[in-house]
Amino acid sequence: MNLKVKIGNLELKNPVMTASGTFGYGPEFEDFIDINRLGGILVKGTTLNHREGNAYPRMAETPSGMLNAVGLQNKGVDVFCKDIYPKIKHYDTSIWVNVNGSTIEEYIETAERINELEHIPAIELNISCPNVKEGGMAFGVSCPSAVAVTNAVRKVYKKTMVVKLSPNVTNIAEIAKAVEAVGADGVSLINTMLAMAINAETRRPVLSTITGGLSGPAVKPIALRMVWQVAQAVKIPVVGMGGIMNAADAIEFLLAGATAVQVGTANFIDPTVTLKILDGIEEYMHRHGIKDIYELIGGLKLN
Amino acid sequence: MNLKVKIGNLELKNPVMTASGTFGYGPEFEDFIDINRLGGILVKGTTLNHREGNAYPRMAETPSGMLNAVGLQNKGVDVFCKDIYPKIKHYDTSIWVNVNGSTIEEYIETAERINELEHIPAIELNISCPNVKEGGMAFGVSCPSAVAVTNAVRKVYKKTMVVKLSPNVTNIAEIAKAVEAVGADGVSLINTMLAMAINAETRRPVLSTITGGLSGPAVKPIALRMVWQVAQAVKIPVVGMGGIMNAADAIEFLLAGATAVQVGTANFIDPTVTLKILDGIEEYMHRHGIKDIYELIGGLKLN
Amino acid sequence: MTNSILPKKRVEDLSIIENRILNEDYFVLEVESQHPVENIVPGQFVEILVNDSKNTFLRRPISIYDVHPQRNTFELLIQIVGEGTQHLSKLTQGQKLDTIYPLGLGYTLSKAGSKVLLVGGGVGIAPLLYLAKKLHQNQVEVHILLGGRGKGNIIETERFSEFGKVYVSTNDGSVGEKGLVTEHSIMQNMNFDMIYSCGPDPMMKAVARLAFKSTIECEVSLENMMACGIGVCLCCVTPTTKGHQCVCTDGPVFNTRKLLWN
Amino acid sequence: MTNSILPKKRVEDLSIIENRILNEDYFVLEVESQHPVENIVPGQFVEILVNDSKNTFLRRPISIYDVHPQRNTFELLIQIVGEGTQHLSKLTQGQKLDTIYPLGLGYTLSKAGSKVLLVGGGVGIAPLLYLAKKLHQNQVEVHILLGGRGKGNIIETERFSEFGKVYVSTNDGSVGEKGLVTEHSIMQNMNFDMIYSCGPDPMMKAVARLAFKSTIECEVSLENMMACGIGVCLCCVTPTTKGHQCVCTDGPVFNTRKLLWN
Ligand SMILES: Cc1cc2nc3c(=O)[nH]c(=O)nc-3n(C[C@H](O)[C@H](O)[C@H](O)COP(=O)(O)OP(=O)(O)OC[C@H]3O[C@@H](n4cnc5c(N)ncnc54)[C@H](O)[C@@H]3O)c2cc1C
Ligand SMILES: Cc1cc2nc3c(=O)[nH]c(=O)nc-3n(C[C@H](O)[C@H](O)[C@H](O)COP(=O)(O)OP(=O)(O)OC[C@H]3O[C@@H](n4cnc5c(N)ncnc54)[C@H](O)[C@@H]3O)c2cc1C
Ligand SMILES: Cc1cc2nc3c(=O)[nH]c(=O)nc-3n(C[C@H](O)[C@H](O)[C@H](O)COP(=O)(O)O)c2cc1C
Ligand SMILES: Cc1cc2nc3c(=O)[nH]c(=O)nc-3n(C[C@H](O)[C@H](O)[C@H](O)COP(=O)(O)O)c2cc1C
Ligand code: FES
Ligand code: FES
Repeated sequence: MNLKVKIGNLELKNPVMTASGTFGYGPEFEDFIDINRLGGILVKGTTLNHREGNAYPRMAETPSGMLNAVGLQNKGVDVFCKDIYPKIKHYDTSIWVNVNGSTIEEYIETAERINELEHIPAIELNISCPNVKEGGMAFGVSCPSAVAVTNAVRKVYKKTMVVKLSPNVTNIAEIAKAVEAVGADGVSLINTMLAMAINAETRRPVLSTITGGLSGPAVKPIALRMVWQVAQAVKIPVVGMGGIMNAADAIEFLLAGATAVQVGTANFIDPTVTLKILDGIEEYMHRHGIKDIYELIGGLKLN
Repeated sequence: MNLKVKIGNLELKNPVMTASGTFGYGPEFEDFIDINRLGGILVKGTTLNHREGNAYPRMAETPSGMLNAVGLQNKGVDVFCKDIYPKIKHYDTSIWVNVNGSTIEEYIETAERINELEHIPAIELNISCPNVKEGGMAFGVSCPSAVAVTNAVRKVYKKTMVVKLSPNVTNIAEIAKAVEAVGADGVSLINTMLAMAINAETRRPVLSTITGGLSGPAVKPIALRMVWQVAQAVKIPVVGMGGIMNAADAIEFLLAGATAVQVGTANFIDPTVTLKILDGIEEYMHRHGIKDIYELIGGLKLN
Repeated sequence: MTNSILPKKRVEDLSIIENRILNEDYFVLEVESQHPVENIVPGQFVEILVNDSKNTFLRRPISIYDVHPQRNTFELLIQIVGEGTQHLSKLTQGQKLDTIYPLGLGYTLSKAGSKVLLVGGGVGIAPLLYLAKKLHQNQVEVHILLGGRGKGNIIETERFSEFGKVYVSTNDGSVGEKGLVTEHSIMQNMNFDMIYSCGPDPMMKAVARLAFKSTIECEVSLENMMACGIGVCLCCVTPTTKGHQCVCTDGPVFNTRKLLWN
Repeated sequence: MTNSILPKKRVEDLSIIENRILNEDYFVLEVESQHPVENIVPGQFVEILVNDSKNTFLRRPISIYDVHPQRNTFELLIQIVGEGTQHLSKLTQGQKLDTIYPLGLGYTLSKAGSKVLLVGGGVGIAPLLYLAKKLHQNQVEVHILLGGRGKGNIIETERFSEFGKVYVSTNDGSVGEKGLVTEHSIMQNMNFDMIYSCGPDPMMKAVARLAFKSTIECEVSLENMMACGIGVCLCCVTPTTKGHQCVCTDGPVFNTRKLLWN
């Protein structure tokens, strides 16, 4: 049974990855699972400089989902390279860094540093974070700005580069095509959806930032539609995510055209969920007599 | 205690309305509630000509929500005027017709017919239906086309005209401002979100139309954010909806800036829910010593 | 299909009187109402809210299996197929069932003296018991053919035999005649005035074809994905000679002449 | 705060041994583990998945109330405040509790011979019982002040009195001294080597201020909105002298010198 998938020049041992910002750097899950079984892990969103992130409260529970307004809290790319990378570089899985910036220059500089790390074969260029005042989602909601960042980072980053798209747009396929045209090796989607929670009793927003990003099963039907639309529109691989909680969900994304999937919020509910999803995909393939995962990818049957 | 709200020249006895396509024409609920207590009802989306709608299956259950792909099944405006209107015109509530079209001409003609009905004080111009091949959402996802329909219908429709906006856009506030500029008396939002469901076992889309519209509590945080953004951007009243299941949800929309709310999918779960919401709002106002509903509208407290 | 004045629809927290487990797949809930149930028509159904279940958002439609006006209760025969029915199977006496009922149009009752056949497949037998009872009360000669994949799917035959002659067929022949219901010997001699059916679509279509050939009227009860159950969402449509109709309010019982089944 | 090697975190379906209802607001669940529990540190907590509840998507963090290594169980003291805790209150012996544990850093245990004060408010007394037990085992002189709004919020005093001297204060004076915990007579003579606290934020801040004035070390256990409980979502942060730290992994117990309180 073949579970291997290719994204750019990169081969993943299977299509099950973790989503950035929901898996820390990996060590946090060592008590729960064998990380080396994963297809890949995305480390927490990384910026050029240290960021404290937004003020508390940063989280709200919503029907079948949650809002977050973390705001890319991280210690900056140098601390990542110096202190964190050495602790995770031995993992026998594909470790991608989720790269962020307030300006194109910051994206470039961060990507350049990551480019030097031998055991990081790919970056995910995050042009879709809804929780920062500057940069972030602003880059991801129009073609010209998405192209500008992608193009600039493509010039300095030599390995596999996947661009993470924002769902908060009228036409996500158009933006996917635009970044494909300037050298993205793949696109990943969806990031969180801009949303809001209010406490009726206190008459205040629940989050310190008023709005935040919605994730979890609530967004799955929207994510699946977007992955389907984008997969029709581009030739590069699509990495699908948004509300994946179990193997059936993951298979739905594969059928819609995703070459790999990322599991995000589900890690909070069950830190062992990624391996259950991997096992579930294998069991499904076995049950349906599927020899190669590529039979599932884009395998949606239409009459 | 004042519960009356104004939209255009129209006064509603309270801010609790029903959402189009989820309440039939009203008589379907006579066994369950006293319709005359409602602030208003929106009848099923109406077109110039009879429409059979999309093929079965048209529905999928999703986490905290549902997809529909009804596709504006209705008997056409003439049957509405001749057969349905006489049965509902006596209701002591504000009856609005949700007007749809594949072309601007169809919108105009439909609105002209409705304009003649004495007991219909308002229309909701639906430029956001995601479930029809022509027209529908296509009008609602760009400013020029939204302006074109609104402008054209404004010329022939003399009573209160509210434009129903699509959430499937990058910047909903911009579209709200555009239709405000050409004479909309209010905007209502959100219509359903374009989404998709796949049956992993059969490897087929669940809906005959592949994609459909997501509604229910799953979309509430997104709807609330959009109502908040639009209420900041326009001076005309905003009618808020999307996943309202109870009085607390409705109050959240009022706080975010909605002058009235519409209850949709919740009617399927509990056909008496609208009156529970109305009672709940009154109870809340009593408990918080609020004399006028306008103290709640846009009353979100920010530090 | 019936045109008699239908009882008022209501939302009510019904009390569970009993949960009778038939086997690992089927159970019968008997629920008590605060309102008269005697006007419920065979073929009508209820919409149940499954509380305390994470993944059931919409209500679940279930046929009314039998009605007991004396103790003001009715029964529901349910097959466990997913999370909703799984949760319902765990309910116990004294718990409440949040229910909208009675919904839909039921079967047309044949006249006294006529001879009819009821064909049920799997859990599709559910709406047929109360129908058999009412027909029997009306002096109709009732024949009942119950089909299923195997022995485990043939349930409640004793209940049916109170109201008519019961025949059984299973795909694997583990009980009754072996084969499809349409291959059963009773179907070879079609001297009925009316056929009523409920079960999987292919079965009902085959039964309808046989009925059509013998120019016997045939009513079937359809199962569609429903969101509201009260005719307002327009999700549960089926194509008919009059265009799309709602299974929940124009049905679930349809005369097969009206359906676009060949 | 403790630096001892922490037990491994795990996800486990724990068996409920007992659900002891204290009154309409509080209950104690005792759960049995398949793995050794003796290394759990006072102040650590668990994350519980509330099954069969429509509106609880995330797990619920609950402190570990007491640990019984002999029978390999631990207890949770829970206050009913919303849908999640409401559902948990209905669990019964033999049911399972899907739990991630043990989580977070616990309290620093004082040295033998020292004299300490534990101040708990409301359900904030939860992490203090196991702390009192461990301190008592370590030959520490333990004084425990339990505060609450009224009589109904003062619970489990007998359990605490096994491990130290118990004082009570209530806002309405219905039991113990009347007033805030910081107004209690024991707080007027601050001859303690260490103060441990858990309860509502304003209470802990007031306690911390008193401790600070008397230059006594003070550790508090914070309650923040948590999504993951394992340090990866970065939602549960609190501002500290070292910037934003996670309550779930850098705490929940913090030395108040580290917190940016006053
Ligand atoms: C008018 C009507 C009367 C019915 N009467 C009965 C009855 O008396 N006894 C009984 O056991 N069942 C009856 N059903 C079917 C019953 O509604 C479904 O089995 C039930 O909704 C499944 O819920 P679940 O949560 O257990 O399964 P889910 O997890 O929702 O689904 C499990 C499987 O069942 C299918 N399913 C779900 N809902 C429906 C539906 N509405 N119609 C058809 N298939 C569905 C799904 O596609 C899926 O394959 C009736 C359906 C209708 C429309
Ligand atoms: C480290 C830690 C340890 C805790 N230990 C205990 C304990 O031992 N016993 C106990 O009864 N409770 C404890 N809590 C609080 C407990 O987690 C919440 O009361 C519970 O999550 C509420 O769930 P619910 O579904 O019943 O209420 P919800 O319906 O979710 O909320 C009801 C109310 O509680 C508030 N709330 C919800 N979650 C939290 C939270 N994580 N922190 C603070 N307030 C919250 C909400 O804002 C709301 O006002 C602890 C919290 C933390 C962070
Ligand atoms: C708490 C939290 C933090 C996140 N941080 C990041 C981030 O740093 N970078 C990023 O690209 N996406 C981030 N995301 C988005 C996820 O990677 C993912 O796109 C999204 O949550 C949808 O997937 P899910 O529904 O499976 O969680 C974050 C999501 C959550 C819930
Ligand atoms: C079954 C169904 C049919 C609908 N039909 C219409 C329609 O005809 N016209 C329209 O403007 N909106 C229609 N809607 C959208 C609703 O009016 C509403 O905008 C949306 O469902 C969000 O609200 P809710 O989450 O409360 O349902 C329909 C929604 C559903 C679920
Ligand atoms: S289920 Fe809504 S119309 Fe039939
Ligand atoms: S709750 Fe996720 S980091 Fe603390």
